[in-house]
Amino acid sequence: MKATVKITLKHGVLDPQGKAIEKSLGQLGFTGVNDVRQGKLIELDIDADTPEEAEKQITEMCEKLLANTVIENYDIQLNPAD
Amino acid sequence: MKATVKITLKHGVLDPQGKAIEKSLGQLGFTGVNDVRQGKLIELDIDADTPEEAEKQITEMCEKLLANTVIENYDIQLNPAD
Amino acid sequence: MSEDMTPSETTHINDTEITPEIVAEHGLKPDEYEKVVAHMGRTPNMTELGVFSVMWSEHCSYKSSRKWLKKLPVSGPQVIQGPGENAGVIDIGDGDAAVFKMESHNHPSFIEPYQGAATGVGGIMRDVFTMGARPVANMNALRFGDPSHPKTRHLVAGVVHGIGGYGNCMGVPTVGGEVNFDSCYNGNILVNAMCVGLARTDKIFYAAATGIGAPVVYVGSKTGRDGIHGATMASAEFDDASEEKRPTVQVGDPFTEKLLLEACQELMASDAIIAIQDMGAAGLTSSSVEMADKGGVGIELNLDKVPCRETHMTGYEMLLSESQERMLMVLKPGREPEAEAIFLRWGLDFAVVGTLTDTGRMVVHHEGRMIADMPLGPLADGAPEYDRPFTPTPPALPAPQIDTAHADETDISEALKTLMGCSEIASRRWIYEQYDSMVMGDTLAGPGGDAALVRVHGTKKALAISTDVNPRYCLAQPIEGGKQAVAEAYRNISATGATPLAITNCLNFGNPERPEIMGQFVECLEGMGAACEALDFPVVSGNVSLYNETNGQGINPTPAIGGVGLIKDFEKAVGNAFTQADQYIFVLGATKGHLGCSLFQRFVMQDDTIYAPPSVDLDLERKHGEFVRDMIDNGLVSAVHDVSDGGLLVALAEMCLSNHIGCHIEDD
Amino acid sequence: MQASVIVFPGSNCDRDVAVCLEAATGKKPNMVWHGDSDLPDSDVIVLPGGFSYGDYLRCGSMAANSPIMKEVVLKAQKGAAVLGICNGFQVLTECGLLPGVLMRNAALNFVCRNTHLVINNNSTPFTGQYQQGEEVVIPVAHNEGNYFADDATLDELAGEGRIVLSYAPDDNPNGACKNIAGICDASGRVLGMMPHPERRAETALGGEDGKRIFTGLVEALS
Repeated sequence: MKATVKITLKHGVLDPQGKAIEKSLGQLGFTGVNDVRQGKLIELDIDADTPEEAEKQITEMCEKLLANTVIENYDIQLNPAD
Repeated sequence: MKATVKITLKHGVLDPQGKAIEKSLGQLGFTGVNDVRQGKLIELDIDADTPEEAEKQITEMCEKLLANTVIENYDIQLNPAD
Repeated sequence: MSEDMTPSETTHINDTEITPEIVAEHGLKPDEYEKVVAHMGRTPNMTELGVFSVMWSEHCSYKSSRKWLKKLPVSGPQVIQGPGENAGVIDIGDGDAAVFKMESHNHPSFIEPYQGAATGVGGIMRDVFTMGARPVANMNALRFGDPSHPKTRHLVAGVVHGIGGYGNCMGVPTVGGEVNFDSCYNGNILVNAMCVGLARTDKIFYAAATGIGAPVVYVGSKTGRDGIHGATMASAEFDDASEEKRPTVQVGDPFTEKLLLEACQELMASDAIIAIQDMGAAGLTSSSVEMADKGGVGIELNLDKVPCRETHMTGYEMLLSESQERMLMVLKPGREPEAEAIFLRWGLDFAVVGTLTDTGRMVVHHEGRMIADMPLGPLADGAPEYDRPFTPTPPALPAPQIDTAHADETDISEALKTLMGCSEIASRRWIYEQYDSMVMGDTLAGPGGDAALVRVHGTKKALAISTDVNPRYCLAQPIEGGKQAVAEAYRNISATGATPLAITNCLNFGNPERPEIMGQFVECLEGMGAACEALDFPVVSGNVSLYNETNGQGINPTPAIGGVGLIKDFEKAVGNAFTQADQYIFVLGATKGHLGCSLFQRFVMQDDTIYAPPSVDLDLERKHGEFVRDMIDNGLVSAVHDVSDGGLLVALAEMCLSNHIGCHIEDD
Repeated sequence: MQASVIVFPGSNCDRDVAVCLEAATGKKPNMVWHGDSDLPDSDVIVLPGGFSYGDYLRCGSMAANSPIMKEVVLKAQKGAAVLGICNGFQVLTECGLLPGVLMRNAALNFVCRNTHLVINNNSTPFTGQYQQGEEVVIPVAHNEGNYFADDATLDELAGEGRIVLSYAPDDNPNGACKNIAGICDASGRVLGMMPHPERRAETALGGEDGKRIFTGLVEALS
């Protein structure tokens, strides 16, 4: 089963990458762009019988490794079809 | 208008990060996980009159800066509501 | 390789009919293809054609340059191994050896600057540690287009991040290099990476595979479709269509290479290895052909055993893939388990993929079918050796004398400000501070000096390393330009007090099929050879990169030289900055006010005409080098700086700036 | 004094720090592989600089989960001193021995240069041989040294004098909050610092300001 984990910085946490991207977009002439935030996207394939089982396992993966829960939120999306 | 850009490596392009994460998950006891791929997620707010205008501008941003079109694909999602 | 090549279940790639278009797409000229058929005694199948195309590519066979490379001096008492192996080896005393080479990754870096530069650094480090050496210093020589060209900023950022990203992660200090900007590189940047390693003279590993029946072992990362036709692309001219090329650029993984380095060093401590070679351009093909041919044996490969990262890879793709961080080894029979344990501990793939045979042929099996059977000799050395027509560069006009009688102080200070701010002299701190120049704790003099100084760990010895060339001199007068490049490396190393020992090089030129370009190559080599001879500074390794040309416009001839020297007691070494006030300043050598090809002419006089560069007196270079080294050895001087780009005034300014110590100059 | 150095796959400053420890203690430190689960008794455990696991995902994230780290946390709780340098500091924040996180440098570039630091607390086992408020020069070399923590944590660190080292105000190489270069835990026996003292412990390499971290440890723990 395919799954996608979106990892984004919590509100209020410093985002150097987002700030730098916003600045360079401005320099390239893209006005009217703000609140640029950069996060991580992790796609994986997991052997799990049911979506619930997959969700449980991936949640544990996020808590243990994929996300630094002090500063990051994570959101799990399952695509049980493929 | 809020928008999210998903940037992922093109099929077949080596993903050293994904490879290392997959191995580490294995060592943590998460068996049955494969094809781990890490990509980027860029969220931004753009002043544009219409979704089409926003899409056009963001596409240009991806071509010029946000994505390395030699080895990366990008996918733009607009949330016109907020 | 176009899409329709991937086989469906029924047809095998070898069933493809070989048409002139397919031969051309493989970069082989019709007459070259005839030679292949002659050597094979039959029409080659698709896989065999692919193998011949990479082995006979300009990059691997040096077919346009071999005839002239043979003329370079390659021997001397200090030389343990000259050109022909993965890297050159020189003796630095007490059973220590310095192992070094320079390699170009020009074309991949133009298409994808980060990965192109990163894999260039990764590849050159593998060339060094495959010889049994631990890499201790990296340098790079970069040439970009005009600063105002739209692509330059993006290319500079990508290349610098790539070099730093790979080198820093590997934990090998990047201790120096050079960066130039010139419009001739607008469509063809140059990324030359140099690596220096240290080994024991009794523990050098070579590529010659011997021992019929010995196992051929694949170690490192898995194989993917990266960089297929990278070898032929390396020498393919660029046209505007190159932007749409499938992502054939190889992607580097420095973390895996660090594991590969440590695993190889661990195995090399035992005597299990007969031969070893890194999989560089043309990957599995070039390593297996060269190892077997050098050992005078045959080789049989079973591609089913090759660890693959992608599915349904054809034998053709596996043989030509340039996936990074992979090595090929021949082990003593029976030592496989011991070796496998080491590589598994470091989390790396290990697979026996074949054996040595006595047939003198390369035989390849895949999915139960023999897909290639070729004679090794012609593959390794059968590429035609071209004696391409060349026209010497006509002598350049002498630079017109300028009216200096009325130059007053303001002209001089304004000229100095212009030069110090020009793209060729302005501080490179913003670049080299992105490289870790201090890791391994032996960097005595890092970026910014005439030559970098890296201590031989645990000893009083230190290696001096420098990269040099002035492409405009080579454009104006290739013979003098070639001499000057070697002489400048000799001067920069001597300026630290070290004795110059040997050089490597990256010979970056345009299209050799144009007589005037071939003329530049022949004459630059003539100049280099004369300087190497006169200065006892032989060539021990190197690389040739031709076809650096876009839409018919070639680059300036750029024979980049990488020099290595040794100082026996690093406490005596000096830098190029004034250290204290109240000392006298001497200029060694006559100042003749030569402005041809000078930065003064280019930036102050805004005149780009190619006038004759200053001529090089090799005997005088040698005398000055010996004199300066003696002065330093006797502790009589506190700072020495080579006078080169920008001339005397810039040299003095640079000596003042580092420690904020001024100087008073009188012109008698 | 017996020291141990933890070697992760991708660490590359382990030998450099071992050279300094041997010079200060007169004994070779134990070089402990990350995969081992037994860690010999040590007065100080050093997590060296480098790119553990290639710095992939987050610097130190995977190293923090390796078997040996459970042992390091246990030994720290039993009073062993722990020094995390650069990547080592990142590992200490990832495994919870130290608060906060090391983000990407503000200028998004790797930076390798000397920095001017101020010793704010000379009563830890690491900084005993420095003067309070002394300014020293120690090089940095990193891509993610931009220390961040929420305001409450920052106030706590400042209030308890746990911001052991900070960059001189005009010499912050990465944008770290409060110019933080190095912090310790509540006991003062676990120190994480981005600058590399092992690279400034020899006049031949430019100076000895970093040496007193190691000699200070010997004095405090022998």
